[in-house]
Amino acid sequence: MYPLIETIYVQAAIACFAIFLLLQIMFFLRKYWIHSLEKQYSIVDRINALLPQTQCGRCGYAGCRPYAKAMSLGEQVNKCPPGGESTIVNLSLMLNEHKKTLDPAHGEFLQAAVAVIREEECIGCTKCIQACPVDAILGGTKLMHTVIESECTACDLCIEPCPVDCIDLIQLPPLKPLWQSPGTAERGLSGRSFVGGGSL
Amino acid sequence: MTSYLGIIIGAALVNNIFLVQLLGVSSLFLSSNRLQNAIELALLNLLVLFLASTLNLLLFNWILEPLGLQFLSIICFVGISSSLTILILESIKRKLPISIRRQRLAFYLTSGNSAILGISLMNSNSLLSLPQSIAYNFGNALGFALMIVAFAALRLRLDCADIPAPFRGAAIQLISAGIVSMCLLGFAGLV
Amino acid sequence: MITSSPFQHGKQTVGDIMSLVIIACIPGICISTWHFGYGLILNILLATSSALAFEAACLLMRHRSLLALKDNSALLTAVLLAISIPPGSPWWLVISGSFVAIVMVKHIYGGLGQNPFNPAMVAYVFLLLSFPLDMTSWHLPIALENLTGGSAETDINLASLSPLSWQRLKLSVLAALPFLSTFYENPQSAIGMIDGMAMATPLIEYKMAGNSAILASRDAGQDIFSRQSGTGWELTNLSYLLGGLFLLYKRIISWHIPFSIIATLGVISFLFYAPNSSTVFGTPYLHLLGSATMIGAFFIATDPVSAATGNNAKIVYGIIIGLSIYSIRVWGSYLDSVALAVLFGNFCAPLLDHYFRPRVYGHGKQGNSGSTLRKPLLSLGDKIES
Amino acid sequence: MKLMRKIFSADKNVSYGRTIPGGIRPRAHKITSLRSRVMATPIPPVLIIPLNQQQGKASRPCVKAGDRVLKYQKIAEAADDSSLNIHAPSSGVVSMIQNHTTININAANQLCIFIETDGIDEEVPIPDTLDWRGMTSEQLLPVISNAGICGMGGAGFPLSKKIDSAIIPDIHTLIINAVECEPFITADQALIREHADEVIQGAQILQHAINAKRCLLAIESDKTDAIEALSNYADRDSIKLLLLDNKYPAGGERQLIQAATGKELPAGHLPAEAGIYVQNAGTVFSIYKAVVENKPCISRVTTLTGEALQTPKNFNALVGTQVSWLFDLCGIDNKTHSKSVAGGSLMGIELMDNSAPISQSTNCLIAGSLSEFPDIMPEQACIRCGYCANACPSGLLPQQLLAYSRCEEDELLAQQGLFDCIECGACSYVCPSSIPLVQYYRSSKERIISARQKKETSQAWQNRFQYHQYRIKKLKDEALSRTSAKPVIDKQQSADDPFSKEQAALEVAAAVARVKAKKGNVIASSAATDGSQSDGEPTA
Repeated sequence: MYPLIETIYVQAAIACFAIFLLLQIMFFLRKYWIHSLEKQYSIVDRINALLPQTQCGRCGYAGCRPYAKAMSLGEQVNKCPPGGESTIVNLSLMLNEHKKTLDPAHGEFLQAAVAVIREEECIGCTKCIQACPVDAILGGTKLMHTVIESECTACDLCIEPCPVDCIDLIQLPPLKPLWQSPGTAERGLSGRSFVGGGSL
Repeated sequence: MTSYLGIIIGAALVNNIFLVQLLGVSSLFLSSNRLQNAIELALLNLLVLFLASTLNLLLFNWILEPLGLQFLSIICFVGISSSLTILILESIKRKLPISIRRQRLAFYLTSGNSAILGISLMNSNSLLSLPQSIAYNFGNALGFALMIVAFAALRLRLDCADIPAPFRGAAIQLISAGIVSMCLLGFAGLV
Repeated sequence: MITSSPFQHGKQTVGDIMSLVIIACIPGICISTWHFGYGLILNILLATSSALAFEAACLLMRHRSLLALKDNSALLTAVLLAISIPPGSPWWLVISGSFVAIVMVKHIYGGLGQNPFNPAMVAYVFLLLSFPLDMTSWHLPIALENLTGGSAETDINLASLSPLSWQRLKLSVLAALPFLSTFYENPQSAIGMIDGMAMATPLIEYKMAGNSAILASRDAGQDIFSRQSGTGWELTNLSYLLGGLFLLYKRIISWHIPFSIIATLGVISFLFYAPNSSTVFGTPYLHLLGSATMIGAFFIATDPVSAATGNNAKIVYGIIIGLSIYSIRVWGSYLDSVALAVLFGNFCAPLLDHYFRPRVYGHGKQGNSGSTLRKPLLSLGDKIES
Repeated sequence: MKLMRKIFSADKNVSYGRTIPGGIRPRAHKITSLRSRVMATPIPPVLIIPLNQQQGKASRPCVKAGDRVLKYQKIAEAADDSSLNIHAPSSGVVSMIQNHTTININAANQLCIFIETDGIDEEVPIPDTLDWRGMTSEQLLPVISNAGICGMGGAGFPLSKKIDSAIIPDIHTLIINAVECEPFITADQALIREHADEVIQGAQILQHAINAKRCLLAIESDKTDAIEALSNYADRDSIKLLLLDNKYPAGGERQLIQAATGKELPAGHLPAEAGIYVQNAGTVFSIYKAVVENKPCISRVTTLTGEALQTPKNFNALVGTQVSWLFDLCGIDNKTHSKSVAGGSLMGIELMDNSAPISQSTNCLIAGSLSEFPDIMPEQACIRCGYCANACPSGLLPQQLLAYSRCEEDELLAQQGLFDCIECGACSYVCPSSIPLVQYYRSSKERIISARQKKETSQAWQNRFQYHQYRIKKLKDEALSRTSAKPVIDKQQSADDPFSKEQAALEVAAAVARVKAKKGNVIASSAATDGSQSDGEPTA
């Protein structure tokens, strides 16, 4: 009935055209796609909830939320030293990426710690107060400063600005659990190793 | 009425699109092992599969066949199913859970398409009447959705199992799928 | 590391449970041996020895302690597999079955307790699909048929030969290990009596020959205690029922699964049964006692590893299996439905576990009544004041 | 049970509890320690009194090392309503106050007051007895609270806190828990057998104090001697006996409520919120002593039992007596002794160090032989037999919890009701694979709770960070507007009061502004770009 169209070349041409049309549709929709992505607070929030919130800026971003936002747009998940390994695992599970080791450019895993000001040496310069991202340091000009221990995130940001180096980061003893699990199965992660998410 | 029921059960269980016809198998292994997410995904797939294959069916029956353009069916099916899938997914994207929002989305799209294409092609060759074919489509979509949910529950058990390293992941799931398809083979002849 | 309470423990171990189930199988095994000869015993011997060997090999390969052999689970799997394979099957059928059961279904999934499917039944279905002829030709093992070059022509009067006679033992050994026949002086004479080993279930005969055959045999006055082909199954089933009741009495299994399977099957076959119509579905009697229903309900479906857990889930699990047994038997094209139905039930079990959880104390209908009082506390669990 | 029904069938004051779902019937091991009467121990040479005997905060010591204390003298006072007043159990000299290992699992090594006794047992003058029937509950409750009593059932919930939560006016039922379903423990049974009237009076006092309409005394139906003692007691019109089937966790608070009323306590609620108040028989006895004799709680009835002891019996032991000293008193055979357990065999705590002192919540000490506490069998694979689910009194599926606990599926664990687990150990008891299920659950609970705490902390940090950003932005804006509008006046004003808060804030703001202007600080600039999301509203 349509001998011309039945030839393979014409079919291929039609196929190309169809694919072109399809791409057009996708590009058309992409506008909405990006638009919706920007408005998806919940993604950023949920990624943010996995971060340790030390606000230390070791990842290169100013605080945890900006890093979460960057991750939602494709940033690597292995840039958070204070979170420890569990943070990276959780992030890669949520974002469906391969499990990675910590990026050494951003430091090493840190133990729980707290900053302490050696009060006799403090000159009251307020530089650490300005540096503290969570307002955990008290004190006025020319007055001695002190760290509110319960609010300190051990972010390390106050140590550099101190002109007399009177702030120490004291490591807290690791919390030892009272009850130890007799055995833990190594997780199969069955669903994940097949395509590995990131490969797509 | 019984014939429709038979067609639906036959398509959903006996000739299950995943396990007996092996179409779109990969999305079986990709879905989350959280049942809640799996159910959302299953419903989504049910919708997409049913709508797209029915649209393809109507296209074939009302346009392609009268015009004698059957040889264009594959291209048309692919075009319709992918655009429809994209449309549906885009329209309900905001409501999707995060686990299936990111990269996986693309994969579902394609795997869904292979299932849709399979169903549509089978429809175009079948002897069923139009309403029967729609029932067949629904049965297939239902089977697809059921298997996603059941496999999510199964995978939850496998995730906690102490499986030897070489068999972890896809291997054990393929073995499980093989065993399940063996048992679904038992229903052969039912319809 | 602090060891947590309790410090007092019950005495029952996994090995005890498994061996009790095996003990409960014994009456059934005895009865069917009495009926059909030594084939079953040979099956069991072959299956258990090979299963234990496979289990030991797997444990060694996975660097696990061989003490795990003491839990008797491989033994039980092998016994159940041997019971379901037709007696008089060749050795390679039994051994490949136990290979599938132990290696491919049990250890690949991580060993005891991790397999979502019943090993014995997967092995059975595997054999059924791979060697359909061997697995369904209950009347005449193929190996022997090939040996005689066709059907058994020298048919000797079966009734004259007791199933437990020496002759039959020789025959069974020959059927299981066909290569032995090369040492046999006169295979022809031995093989003449093969038909006596038949053990096809009445349901299968029924399905193959239609209603008339079984009715005719019943009219001919063969009662259920007859040691003839096809009719000894009632007694065998009753003995498995006895074993199942023993397990219930010992509280090894709970009543939920067997009860719901048997009830579902009984009810549905009663509803569909139409004595005088041309479309025949089989009597409830035939469905319950004519095939492998009892062993399926009490021994196979109740395998705790692959069954649903939780009492509500167990009941639904049993109903699914009962429905599947009936529909495969009546409308499906496979003859033996219990294995397939149990596998289907196993496949549904994780889902059932999730949706039919028992109500937790203080939650649900009673718990909700006062829940507006206060946000649920995060408590470390109330200690017992005893 | 049948026999008991026959005996008490005509008795209006006896009712029968419902059988709880699940549960086990383990071997009781109770007969040996019930053969002899309850004895008061001699005064031990040294008393080590832990400052934290309960679930809560440690008390503050109010004596110093070297002080001489008299019996009943207050040596530590409650820090808040979750801690107790502690009184000296005997007269002597406080030798030191330092850390010592104790039985309390939450504070294994804690501050203790060491008293070297002088054997005189000199008492502080005791005020006259009170007429509790004439007192209102507002007058009675402080008396009870000040006596330093904590729940003697084993968990050690401080009584003052329990009573505080009980002053909700709609408490209708008081249940005295003398069920004692756990193996080995006979302290309450022995106490009731020999001091039935005191226990009953104590219950009446408590009932009077909390204005409960009815009072039930729950006891297992096979404890005939105790039931007889109770029924011999004439004045028990207000108190009904509740006989329970002897099944193991029937004495758990929630299970007891279920057995008594047929209703379940909603998850996450205290019994008091449901109008029910549960108190242990030993506690009630202490209340009697505190109110009628006006003596604070310094001792408790403790069962000493186990095959390694030659004369197992119940002692009225002083709080602070060392376990090893008590064991020696009963003639311990070190050859057969394999494991010491404080509490019953199903919920107790293994004692690593027998020098630990007993506390108010120590109801039982077991010097077990190898036949009583056999070595832990190696854990085998779970075959999902479901015996644990049948034994679980809370209706959980322990086998599922185990699987999720092993692969650390915390979300599913919480969803499946891990926090409804009462850790009774019935599942571990019946497990044919000898899996230490309770240990799995405890470690999972601990892990989940610490994860939640971590999350809360990080949430707090995040809020502070957001507030910090908000504050800096605001200050910057203000500083900018001020410097542009009237900078001179500002400076003059600020010079007036150099130490005011405002001044400090301003200087900080100025510094921040300077720094930003200079370097274009990374933090500030990206905070500004991110401002649209996080700076919207301060949350801290």
